[in-house]
Amino acid sequence: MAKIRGAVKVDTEKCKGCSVCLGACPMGVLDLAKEVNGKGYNYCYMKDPEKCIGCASCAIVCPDGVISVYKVKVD
Amino acid sequence: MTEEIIIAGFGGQGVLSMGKILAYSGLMQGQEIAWMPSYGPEMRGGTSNVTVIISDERVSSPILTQYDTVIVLNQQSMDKFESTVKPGGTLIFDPNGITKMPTRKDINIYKIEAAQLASDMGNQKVFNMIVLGAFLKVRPIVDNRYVEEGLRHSLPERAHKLIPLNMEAIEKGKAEVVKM
Amino acid sequence: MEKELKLMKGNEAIAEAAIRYGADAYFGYPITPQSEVIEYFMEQNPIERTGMVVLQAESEVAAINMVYGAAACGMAAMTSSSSPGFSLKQEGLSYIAGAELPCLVLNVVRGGPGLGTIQPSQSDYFQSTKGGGHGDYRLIVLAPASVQEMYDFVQIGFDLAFKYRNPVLILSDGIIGQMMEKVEIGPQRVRRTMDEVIKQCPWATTGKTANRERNIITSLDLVASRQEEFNRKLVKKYDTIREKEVRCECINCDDADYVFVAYGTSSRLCMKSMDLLRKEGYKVGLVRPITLFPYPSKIIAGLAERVKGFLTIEMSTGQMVEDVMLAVNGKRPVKHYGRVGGVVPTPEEIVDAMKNFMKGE
Amino acid sequence: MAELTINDIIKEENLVYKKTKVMTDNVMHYCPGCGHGTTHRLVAEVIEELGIQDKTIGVTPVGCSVLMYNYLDIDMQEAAHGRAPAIATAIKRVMPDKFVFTYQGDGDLAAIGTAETIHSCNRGENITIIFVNNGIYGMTGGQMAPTTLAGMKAVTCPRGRDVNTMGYPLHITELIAQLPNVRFVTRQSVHTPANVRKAKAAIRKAFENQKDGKGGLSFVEIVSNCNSNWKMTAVDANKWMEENTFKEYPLGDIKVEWELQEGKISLRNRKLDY
Repeated sequence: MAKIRGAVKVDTEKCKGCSVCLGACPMGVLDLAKEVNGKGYNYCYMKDPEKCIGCASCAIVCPDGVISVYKVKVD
Repeated sequence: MTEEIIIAGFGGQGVLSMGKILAYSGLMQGQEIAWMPSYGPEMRGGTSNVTVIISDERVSSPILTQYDTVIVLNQQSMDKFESTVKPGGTLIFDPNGITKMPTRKDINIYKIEAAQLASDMGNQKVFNMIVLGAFLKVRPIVDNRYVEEGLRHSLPERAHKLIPLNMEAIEKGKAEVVKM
Repeated sequence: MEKELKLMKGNEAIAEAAIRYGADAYFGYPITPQSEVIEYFMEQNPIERTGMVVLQAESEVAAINMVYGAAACGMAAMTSSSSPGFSLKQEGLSYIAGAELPCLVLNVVRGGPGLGTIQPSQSDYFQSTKGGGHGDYRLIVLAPASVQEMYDFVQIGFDLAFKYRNPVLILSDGIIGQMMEKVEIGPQRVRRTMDEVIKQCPWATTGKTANRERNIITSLDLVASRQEEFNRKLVKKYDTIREKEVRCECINCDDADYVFVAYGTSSRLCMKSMDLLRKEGYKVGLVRPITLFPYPSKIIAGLAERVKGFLTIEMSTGQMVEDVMLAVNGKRPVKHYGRVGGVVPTPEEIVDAMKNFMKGE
Repeated sequence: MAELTINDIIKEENLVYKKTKVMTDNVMHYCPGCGHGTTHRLVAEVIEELGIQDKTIGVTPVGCSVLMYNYLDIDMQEAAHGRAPAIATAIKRVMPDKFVFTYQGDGDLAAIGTAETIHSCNRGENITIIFVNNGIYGMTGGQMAPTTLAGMKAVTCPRGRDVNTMGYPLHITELIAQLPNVRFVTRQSVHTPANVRKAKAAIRKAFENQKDGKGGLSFVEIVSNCNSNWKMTAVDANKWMEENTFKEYPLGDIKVEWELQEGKISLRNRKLDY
């Protein structure tokens, strides 16, 4: 059965760590990093990348448009 | 030549349009013109006056205190403007509604029974043209053909059929004006 | 082509001139004594005649902001009002000056302050020539003294507005607006096509095409140093305008001992007074500033070298007189005579004022 | 089969979503989690999808979104406070083939600019108004807005909004929906993926209403948060908004194709609501 694998790329320097994407993700993939970016924000990252389905929910609620989404079908 | 005129009466007597026709006639004759109305909040029935200046030269002040010719069409205007006629100048009035006759001796005074004549002609609207005729008889500063052209330019297209009637009224005024 | 002559009110002449100039838009709100401007436009239906947009706005505030919007698209846009309404437009004018947009504004001045009166006045001189709204800016101010000039200044005004990307004000009054005079009407000019607008105004918000960066019309810069730089740029522009755009008429000044300084309606009154005085043998001249900003200071300073004194005649308590004093710089006596609140001085009382001035009273 | 690495997935050919090119690369000045950024992006995405970047003129307000022109790669004008609809009116009138929109906050649109809002709507200017309602003045530091909820605290109503002296939360959206020339009125939010999708569809419709020649004004209210001035985290502010603001300002279409939607506008009696 074909399986969907997704991944997101976060522009960490522009991320403001607002966490809205965290709650938007149906799979609980995302979390805030312990580290901070140049602006002092704990930026978002994929804590559990295996679970990502590339649904883009995180990206479309991101107020700063810092998330790009990729998706592949795996046989 | 410069003729400084004020026409004063009630709103609705055709004071402004008479001034406008006179001004347009002067324009057609190639002269410099100023037409300055009094303006105020009243729409109808209030006093209304208009200054018309017809000149060979650039017109200076449109606001004057003395006039070559004063045309008054009610008692209020008589009270206000009799004193503003330049010595040797002209005062024209319609005795209809005038309770105190003019008293100055140093000016030429004419009367025109315009309201009565208009009524005789069966058209109250030509009242102001009869007055204009009286003025043009006394102060022939504009040639008749320019008056007709003036009418053509100041009346809207739909009223052009009334030009002969207006010219007739002007002739009536010329014929009936009386020196006091 | 034979010249077309018409008798028109100043308020009508300005509207006809805008249509014939090929203006793109007029936005207005009725107020006495200038309501004939919008009435004439509506009667003429310029959208049919030339494609010009005319709209009665919900307020003077909305009207001037509509002008902002159209001007920012590179359009030749105008509005008109009378003193209380002109005060309401000050916010918009400040933004227009700050965004460096071209536009034409007419103020048919009436007596103030507040609701004041509907009769003619010249008491908006300070407001018109010193900025009017907030911030350091100037309008180019043209002062017509006849209905013909109301007509002619539309073209001059729009041309200056586009040349300098600056709002231009025609400062008139109730007399010039309401009076009918002979007007020589120019030919109908064709409105610019969109391509011509874009060529003339590459800065305008006409839609960001692939071949250029986006255009932003704003008066905001939160970086103080850049805003200061912008203010300096404006000052340079105003200096160029002062250098190049002064317009002034001097009548009988060559042999004059004393001169009137008056603009607009007051200059017309002074012409009559000057004639009366000359008939009595007084050598009196008249300086008529046509541009109030830029002010003809150099011309007045030059006259101060040889005339004995300056009497300004204004329908105000004395506003332009301050600019005459600055130009004369203490060399000669400068005095003011005026009537206010909608009262127009008579030529005779101006004669008396000059006689008193000449006597040193 | 070898296990896929992240780098295997993050490849150009696998891209399914990224920020639209109609947005610039400038970092937005908004606070973390502010709905302005999302709403800006939805407007930009609609412009890209409709292929109207070269035909769109935007008008920005005074308030937090005053600098919107830094973020959208289109021609824009910055308006005086409240005057955006007047400016948009003129733009559309002189260039009827352009797509014109205003983007305004609650203070700009529903307080200082009420006259311009009402009258541009009443004339049925064929423009789009995007109205972001977060119930507070953000940029000036959290003062009461016309849409501030009853009892809600702001720095100019520190004891909470008293409806008897400060008025009730203004429903300008319902007011303008009743004007005959207004074509489309809707209230949406952008705080969840599902709401974002609906809001985007609404904005798209509001822009499409400028190209079919039928005219009419389209009005999209976005109920949003102001977590900084509400003194909450972004996530908490969104939750508070769901629990409180949506009760006062329920989401959904209010008017579609000149038809008022049933039950969307009801008379509101003094005091009975609170």
